[in-house]
Order: sequence, then structure tokens, then C-alpha cells
Amino acid sequence: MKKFMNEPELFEADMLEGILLAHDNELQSLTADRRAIVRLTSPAVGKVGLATGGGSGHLPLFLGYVGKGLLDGVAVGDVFASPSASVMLDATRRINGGSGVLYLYGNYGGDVLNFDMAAEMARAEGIAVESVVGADDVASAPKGMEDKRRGIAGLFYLFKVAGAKADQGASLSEVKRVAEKAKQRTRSMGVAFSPCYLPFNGKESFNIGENEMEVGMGIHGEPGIIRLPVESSKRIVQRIMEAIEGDLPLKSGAEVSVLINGLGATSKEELYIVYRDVHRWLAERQISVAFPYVGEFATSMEMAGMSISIMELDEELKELVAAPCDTPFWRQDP
Amino acid sequence: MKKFMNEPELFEADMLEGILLAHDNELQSLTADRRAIVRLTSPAVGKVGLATGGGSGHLPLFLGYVGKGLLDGVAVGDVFASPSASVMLDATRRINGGSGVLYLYGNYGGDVLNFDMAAEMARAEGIAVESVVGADDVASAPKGMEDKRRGIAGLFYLFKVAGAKADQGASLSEVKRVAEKAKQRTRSMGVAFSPCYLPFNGKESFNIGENEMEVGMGIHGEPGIIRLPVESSKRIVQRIMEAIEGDLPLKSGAEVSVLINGLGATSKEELYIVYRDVHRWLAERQISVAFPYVGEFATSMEMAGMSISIMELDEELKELVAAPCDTPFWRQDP
Amino acid sequence: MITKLSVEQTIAIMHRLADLVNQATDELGSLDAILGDGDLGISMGKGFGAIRKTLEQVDSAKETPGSVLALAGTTLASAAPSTLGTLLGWGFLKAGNRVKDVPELNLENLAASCRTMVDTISLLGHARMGDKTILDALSAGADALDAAAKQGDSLAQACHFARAAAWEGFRNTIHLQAKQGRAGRYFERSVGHEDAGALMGALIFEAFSQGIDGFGATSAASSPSE
Amino acid sequence: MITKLSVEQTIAIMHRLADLVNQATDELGSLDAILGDGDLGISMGKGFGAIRKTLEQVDSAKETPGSVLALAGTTLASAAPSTLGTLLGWGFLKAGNRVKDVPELNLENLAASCRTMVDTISLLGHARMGDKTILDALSAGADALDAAAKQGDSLAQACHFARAAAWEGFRNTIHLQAKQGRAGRYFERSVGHEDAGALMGALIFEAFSQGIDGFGATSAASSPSE
Ligand SMILES: Nc1ncnc2c1ncn2[C@@H]1O[C@H](COP(=O)(O)OP(=O)(O)O)[C@@H](O)[C@H]1O
Ligand SMILES: Nc1ncnc2c1ncn2[C@@H]1O[C@H](COP(=O)(O)OP(=O)(O)O)[C@@H](O)[C@H]1O
Ligand SMILES: [Mg+2]
Ligand SMILES: [Mg+2]
Ligand SMILES: [Mg+2]
Ligand SMILES: [Mg+2]
Repeated sequence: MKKFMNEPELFEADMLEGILLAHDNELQSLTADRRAIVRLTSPAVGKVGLATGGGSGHLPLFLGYVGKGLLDGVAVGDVFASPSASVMLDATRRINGGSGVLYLYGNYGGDVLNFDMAAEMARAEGIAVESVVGADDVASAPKGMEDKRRGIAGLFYLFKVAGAKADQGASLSEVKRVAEKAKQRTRSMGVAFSPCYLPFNGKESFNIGENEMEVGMGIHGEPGIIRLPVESSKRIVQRIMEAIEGDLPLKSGAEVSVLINGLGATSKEELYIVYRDVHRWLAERQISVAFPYVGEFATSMEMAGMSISIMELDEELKELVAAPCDTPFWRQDP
Repeated sequence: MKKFMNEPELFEADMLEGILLAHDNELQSLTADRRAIVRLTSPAVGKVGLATGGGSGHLPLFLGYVGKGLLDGVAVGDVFASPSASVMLDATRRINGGSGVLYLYGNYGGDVLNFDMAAEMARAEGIAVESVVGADDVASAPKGMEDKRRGIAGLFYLFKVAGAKADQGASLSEVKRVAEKAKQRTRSMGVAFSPCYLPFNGKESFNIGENEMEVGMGIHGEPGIIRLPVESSKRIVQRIMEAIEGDLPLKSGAEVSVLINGLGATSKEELYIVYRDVHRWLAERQISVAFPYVGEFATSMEMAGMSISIMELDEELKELVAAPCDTPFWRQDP
Repeated sequence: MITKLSVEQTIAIMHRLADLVNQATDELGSLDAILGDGDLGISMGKGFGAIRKTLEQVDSAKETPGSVLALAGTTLASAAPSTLGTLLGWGFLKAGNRVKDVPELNLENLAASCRTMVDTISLLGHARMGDKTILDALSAGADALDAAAKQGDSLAQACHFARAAAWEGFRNTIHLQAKQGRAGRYFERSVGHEDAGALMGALIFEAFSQGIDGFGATSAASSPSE
Repeated sequence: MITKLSVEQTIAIMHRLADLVNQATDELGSLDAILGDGDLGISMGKGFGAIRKTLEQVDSAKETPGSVLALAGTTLASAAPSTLGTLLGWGFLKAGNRVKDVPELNLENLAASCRTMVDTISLLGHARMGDKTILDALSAGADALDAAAKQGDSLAQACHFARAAAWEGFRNTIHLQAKQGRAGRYFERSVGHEDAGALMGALIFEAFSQGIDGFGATSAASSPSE
């Protein structure tokens, strides 16, 4: 393993220091260890506060979505490990502008536990807290067991939609409703070519052969559904789109947003080749694409691979996706 | 080698098709093979046109900088190969809004030759053309032989500054002057941990040991100045900053912009650790940072590694760097 | 023979547990790697390292055995907020709070405290015996403590039974299908491997039993006439 | 004995050159890899593949040998716009244009055309003999053609001399320090390896020489009385 770092135990601390040095005009940390980070302008009085959190190693997920039109605060864990409930509570207290706080995060045991505890503690202090837990990875559990599914890059759509709605001054229940709707209409699946390496022990997250790919791999190296020889972009896209379509049937005439997410090492060139093949797959079925996103949205450090996320749009979601947003890591103009 | 692609000979064609499908509201291609790409709104009458070009495999360089506040057109080559003079000429003709065209590109034999020819052909057609050739990599040739140096991520500053100046309605010679100034004040150097793989032959761009790094490596895998065991971020930063500072002396009280560029596989987490160490190195010398950029600006496909670029600011450059810009690959708000 | 645990002894047992976790880092990690993400050795190592530091600072005169367990719990939950770190952290917190006013823990106190830990983890994790989790070791140990208390066994004897039951519970997880956490996503494929968290559960009883045997031996050595 | 090159023969020689490039792909690539970026085999393969296709389309009745060379040049410059593809493309273009009105090329025409190629590449690339580039092969070949023409040698004889001189020029680049292109960044370290572009230069004379020998043999075979 080769990484740009100092002592491995300081990986998260050094990274957070760097982020706050670079973006002190947009972000602030609430504690000396910088594990609770919120917008410089927090709280926004009257606005529903949006918080996320999870392990490090996925930038721009989670911290990168704290900013205008997206989220208000984040709790930062160690690499691939949940932050603690007390950090989440710190962020929750600060971003509560009096209209309550919505937690949006991915469906992983440690995160769920800690966010649930933080919610309970916050409620005990009189803060209204709701949660929507992203679970978009169709490869991680079969239909009927959706609540076991992992949350991966499709989380972006929950952030985007809820962020835009909260900015309109909507109530906690309204913001939760659109986040739920985005969740119901979003599906993802990925393919990994290579493992990533954990900074603290230098171990690779999984083993894979010279010419193999893991279909349905999670963003921590969780096993997927099948291991195959590497295939062409077209064939991989077909596999993934069929799995997504089997779970979220898309009619001819439907309109979707497409997100092609690089897991870390995969070049933008390749992501655009994948986008081309997705676009063509959809066009053949008379499905149109309204907002294509191609880039890195939820990485697994230096893992090579990508995932495809599809959100089926309606008028409301389309308007919310279109809204501008601005964080140090991601910007979208009107 | 594992890549998301179809036939390797179609790597560039499929990628360009994907980019134009995704961004047809901002970009257009001038030829069936999509090798000459310009803004949808080109030409901007009265504005100096800015063109770049070079090999594929470096996204967001070069194509990704075509957009508002940056460049007007690009000539796209095969992976790591120059585009031809005739493609450059196509782009030049289209983006000329009557005030002439400035070429901004990196100092590589094929590119220089072809841009020189394109300039000559354009001039023969009555279009005023000037060039500024980026050569920021201090590792690629010693002081006194600056004209032999390669252009790497520091090119971004030339684009940024010239783009902002052209937007103000400045003349060709004025835009060229600020690009030259940015060039004189910008230095870069990088470190590579791993090779990248060429799509057409699957070969790695160079060999490197399990625990080695190449200091001063170019973005096509050109050898650097020394091969060493991997060091801590702090030590690597010190090496690079000393090399840069030796070439571009920075006085206490100076103000610089810093760009930490990931070569492809290196995680954002690591890039921020590097930024932290650069920031501290500068702060110890009473040098302040005005615009930090941390991310991928000039990649080498899936190569692991990063480069540091420093531009010494003055009032004029600071104002130009601060100006907003907006392309499908890169946005900066005011 | 030792019949109650003092504050110092409780602290010593937690240090012993930290040692056992240290020795088992690789095994915890590799079991977690098979059905999970492989970080359990690291996270428990971090968590118990933090516990060690915290307990080195406490003024034992101001604590009870229960408050020591509770402190260990909040420390674990903050320092190792993974699934198991969080569950076990809250488990220790509630278990300690249950007996926080008792100056020295007898077998009944210990059994009650242990039962509270099992219930807390089960409640928070929505998990039950047989789900192939830490509960399979913990609740087997808790049951053994209860039974020994009813039978009037000595503290050391009870801990021997509980240790044996917890290891048995751990080994038995090899036959179970996981219902919780990352491992739950493997369905039938999870059968055939022991659960990493259950190993952690067995280590807890191992530490108590080893500790109490040690205190017995020392007190026996220092007062041979007893 | 053949004294002039027809359009068809010029086309045949370019096809032969494309074959030689194909056979030398690996060697071009690996020499370029040592002091450059290793793409010369690929780019010349692409460029001469495109030339082959273009020349398959031409109506030879409407061309001259010079126009064929010029067409090959623009094709090369578009299809393989690397340093060498561009230089050589423009070299062929100008070399062809120099003799574009001559229906059949005699030795003098060929020598003049070749001299123009050398001058064009030297001008565009700001390079000279001894800079460890393709020029070291090309200008050695061009000098040999000039000398042979002065001496009154036959076309085939002249091409033999030129071929030998070009190969000699190529081999000699091993002793030179690179002054141009990527290789120029190696300074002293560039000594000890031949230049990839110079190999390409030698192949050009190889193709002309092999081609002309072949035409000689065929015409000799078809008209034995001559
Ligand atoms: N819902 C649950 N209830 C009780 N124990 C659980 C539950 N989920 C997982 N576990 C236990 O936690 C262990 C994994 O812990 P850990 O490595 O911290 O999880 P993760 O890395 O997924 O956060 C499992 O081996 C299992 O014993
Ligand atoms: N300025 C120059 N003038 C003449 N020949 C050159 C020059 N620079 C490079 N060459 C030749 O080009 C060859 C490399 O060509 P190529 O692989 O196309 O370059 P690149 O890949 O750097 O664009 C060298 O081996 C050398 O013979
Ligand atoms: Mg974990
Ligand atoms: Mg090249
Ligand atoms: Mg784990
Ligand atoms: Mg080359």
C-alpha cells in the first residue's frame, strides 16, 4: 500500500485539518478533533437542518455535501467506521434552526445504531429529529428485503432533493417526504475492478484476480453477487441496467436522472464511456435523461470501479434536482 | 489492465460521444469525429478566443476547461498523443470572434509542432493567433533550460487567468500578457506511486517497485529525477516545496495560490493531507494562501500520485483567479 | 475465596480484557473479514485502548464497580463507534448503571448487571439469541451466571461456568445463519464460520473468570490461613 | 535496369514501407519507450495504416509520384499527429510537392525530393544532424543519394548506398546525446540507446531500396533480353 499520509493513526485528523484549512470560508468544526463539521453560517434559523455522517474514505461523501443547497452538518467517522452518537448530537444541536433536523445517511449497522441513539438524545433535548436511511444498492439484498440494502452513491439524490426542499423553507415532514420519495425512486449497482487499502493496516479490502471483476460490490469492499471475467462497458452496463430495471420498472416515456460514480481510481474518460452506453441503453427504451452526473460522488478511496444510479423523476423531483447548490466539493449552477 | 471500455480503438470516440451526450447544453463538436469541440455559444463576437488541446487521458485537462470564464475550444488527440494541426485549425476558425485566438497548451513536442502549424495556417487565413506554452514542471529540466520543461497541472492557472481576462474584453496582446505572467509565476512538481495503462496495448506506462515512488514524474509516465522509497506526506511536501522554492523564490509575506492535483487513483482524503502539509510549510515561512485548489485537474488516467502547483499572486492575478467560471467539469462561484 | 469485586478489581478485570482483546486482534479481524468488513480487531483494539487510558485516570475512591463499567461503556461507544463498539459500549453503560450504587459486586449483582447488558444490546440491535451475534456468547454466559447464583455457587465457580458457556455459545455460532449486520447479507452462505462479535463476547467472560481466579490466588497466597 | 519510379511503383514502395513499419512496431515502440513515451510503434502503425487505405483509393492515372508522396504526408500528419508523425507527414508533403509535376522520378528527382524532406523536418523541428533524431538517418541517406547522383550511379545502386548510410546513421545515434523531444530531457543519460525516430528514417530507405530491387528483378524477369 502506498498512500500520501503521515502516521496512519493521524489519517483522519490530518485530512480534516487540511479540509478546514482549505475551506474555512465555508466550513467550521465544532470540536477540537474536527469530527463534527457544519456550515460556517449554521444554524439557518427557521430552516430544517440536514445532517449526514458515516465513515471516512468516501469523499466527497459525506463531508463534501455540506454546503448551500445541500446539507448543514456532518459527523465524520474513522475510515470505513461510523462516527459516534455524541458527535452526531454535537452537529444536530448546532444545525437545528428551530425547525428540526433530518438525518440522511447510508444503511450500515454502526451508522444506524449511532444515528438512532443521537436522535433519541436530541429528542430528549427537545429537538425534532427524523431520519431517512439510504438503501439504493440493489445488489446488496433481494426485492422484499429492501431494508437490508446498503446505501451507496444514490444517497446523492437524497441529499440533493432534501437540500433543495429545505432551502424552500419546507417543514421537517415535507423535507422528509421528498427524501423518502427520492429514496423510493432511486436504485444503484456497481462493479469493482480492484480493492482499496486501509491506511491503518495496509491491507487490501478484498482479493481479485488479474482479469476479474466483482459485480455488485459495496463501497467498503463488501462482496457482490457474482465474480466474472472483465467485460466490455456495454455488457457491464446491460447487466447493471437490467438489475436496476428489474427492481424499478421504467416505462417508455419515463424521465430519469443518471449518476455515473467513480469509486476512486477509475478515470473520467472511462466514466464517460459508461455514460454513453447507459444513455444508449435508455434511449433504445425511449427513456430520456434529464440530469446526467458523471464523476466521483461516493468513493472507496483508491478502489477501481464504478456504480450507476438511476432516479426516476417526476415534476417535483426534477425541479429539486435542478436547483443550484454549492459546497467546496460540488457545485451546480441554475 | 482493466478498463471500462468497448473496443480499445474506440476509447476516444466512445468517451467523446459520452461527453457530448451528457453536456450537449454546453458543448458542441465541429466534426463527425468530435475531435474539435467548442462552447455551444461560440464564437463570442469581439472576445479573444482561447483554445487548448493535447492528448486524451488527462481529464479534466484539456476538454474540461472549455466553458464560461475559461476556454472556448479544444482539439482532442488520442490517448497521450497530440491532435493534428487540421483539428486545431477547425477549432480556431470557429472560436475566432474577430479579436484573434490565443493557444494555451503544454510543452510537448507533438503539440508544439501541431499548434505552430495550425497558427501558421490560421494566420494565412487572416486570423491573429498567439501562443503561450505551459512549462511549469520544475523536475523536467533545470533552471536555465525552462523552455524544455513539460507543462503539467499548473496549466490550470494559465487557463484561469487568461479566461478571466478575455471575459473582461481585453485584447489578444493583453490576454497573452497575463497568461505569460501566470506562466512566469507558476511552478509545479509531482510524485507518482503507480503507472497508468494505455488502453490500446494494455501496457503499463512504467515499472515501479512495491514500496517506491518516482519524484518528478511527468503526466505520461516520463521519468522523474529520483526514485525513492515511499516517504511521509510531510517529507514529500518538503522535497517538492524546496524544489519549487529553489526555482521561484518566495519571500515572507508573499501570497500564493496552491493547487494539489491528483493524478487519478489518489484519494481526495490523501490530497487534503498533502494540502495540510503544504499549508503548514508555507505558513512557517509567513507565506499565505489565497485560493487553494484540491482535486483532479490534470490526470494521467488511473495513475496514483499527485503534483503540487504554486502560483505567486499579485493584485492582478488574484482578481483574475477569483473570477467565476463554469464548465461541465469545473465550476467556481464568485 | 473471593466473594465480591471491588472497584480496583473491576478495573483490573477491564485491563485484563483489554489485554485479551489485544492478543485476539488478528482473530477478531479475520473472523470479521469473512462475513463483515474486517475491522473488528482494530476497532476493539482502539476502544479498549481508550478504556485503558480512561481507567488509568480514575480516582478509584470516587467510583463504584458499576460506575467503572459505565465509564468503560461510554468510552467504548465514543472511541469505537462501529456496530459492536456502540452496542457493547451501551451494554456496559447500562450494565454499570444497573449496579452503580453497589460498592462491591457480589454474584447476584454481577448476574443482574450482565443480564442488563444482554437486554440492552438485544433492544438496540433488534437482535435475539440465535441471530449469530455477540448475544449468542453473552446470553449463554448470562444464563450460566443466573443458574450458578440460584444454585449457590461461588463467584469464581459461577464465572467458570459462564466462561465455558460463553465459549460454547461462540463456537456454536458456526452452525447459525446470520440475521444481523453485514453478515446478515450473506444469508445461507454465512453458515460455516464463527461470528466475530461472539468471540468478543466470550473474551468478556474469559477476563472476568481469569481475573477472579487471579484475585483468589493472590488473596489465598497472602492469607494462607483462610 | 529501372531508372525511374512510376506512380504505381511509388505507391508500391509506400505499401512496402507500411509493411516494414508493421514488422518493426515492437522495436519502434520499445526504443521510444526507453527515451520517450513508447508510442512510436502505435502511432506509425496508425499513420501508415491510414496511408495504405488512402493510397488504395487513389486513381493512379490522376497522380504523379510526387502527389502520392504529398498525399501520404497529409494523411500521416492527420492520422498520427505525434512529434514524428507530424514532422514526417510534413516532410513527405513538402518532398512530394517539390517534384509534384514530374511524371516519373529519376535519381535526381528523388535526391532533390529527399533533400527537401530533410530540410523541412529540420526547419520545423529546429533540429540538426547529430541531435539524435530521425534526421541522423534521413540526412545520411540524402547525402548518399546526392553523392551517388553526382557519381552517375544507377537508381538501384544509389538506393543501396542510401540505405546503408541511413542504417549506419541510425546505429550511430547510440553514441549521441539527445537534444530534441522527450529524449532531450535525459541529457547525458540518453547516450547508450539508439533513437527510435532514426529507425523509422532507416526504414524509409529500406523500403525504397527493396522496392526498386524488386521492380528491377521483375522487369529483368519479364524482359530477359534487356
Ligand atoms: N444488530 C446486531 N445486534 C447485535 N449484534 C450485532 C448486530 N449486528 C452486528 N452485530 C455484531 O457485531 C459484529 C460486527 O461488529 P463490527 O465489526 O463493529 O461491525 P461493523 O464493522 O459492520 O460496524 C458481528 O460479528 C455481530 O456479532
Ligand atoms: N525536434 C525534433 N526534430 C526532429 N525529430 C524529432 C524532434 N523531436 C523528436 N524527434 C524524433 O521523434 C521521435 C519521437 O517521435 P514520437 O514518438 O512521435 O514523439 P512523441 O511521442 O514525443 O510525440 C524521436 O525518436 C526523434 O527521432
Ligand atoms: Mg466497520
Ligand atoms: Mg507520444
Ligand atoms: Mg466490522
Ligand atoms: Mg513517442
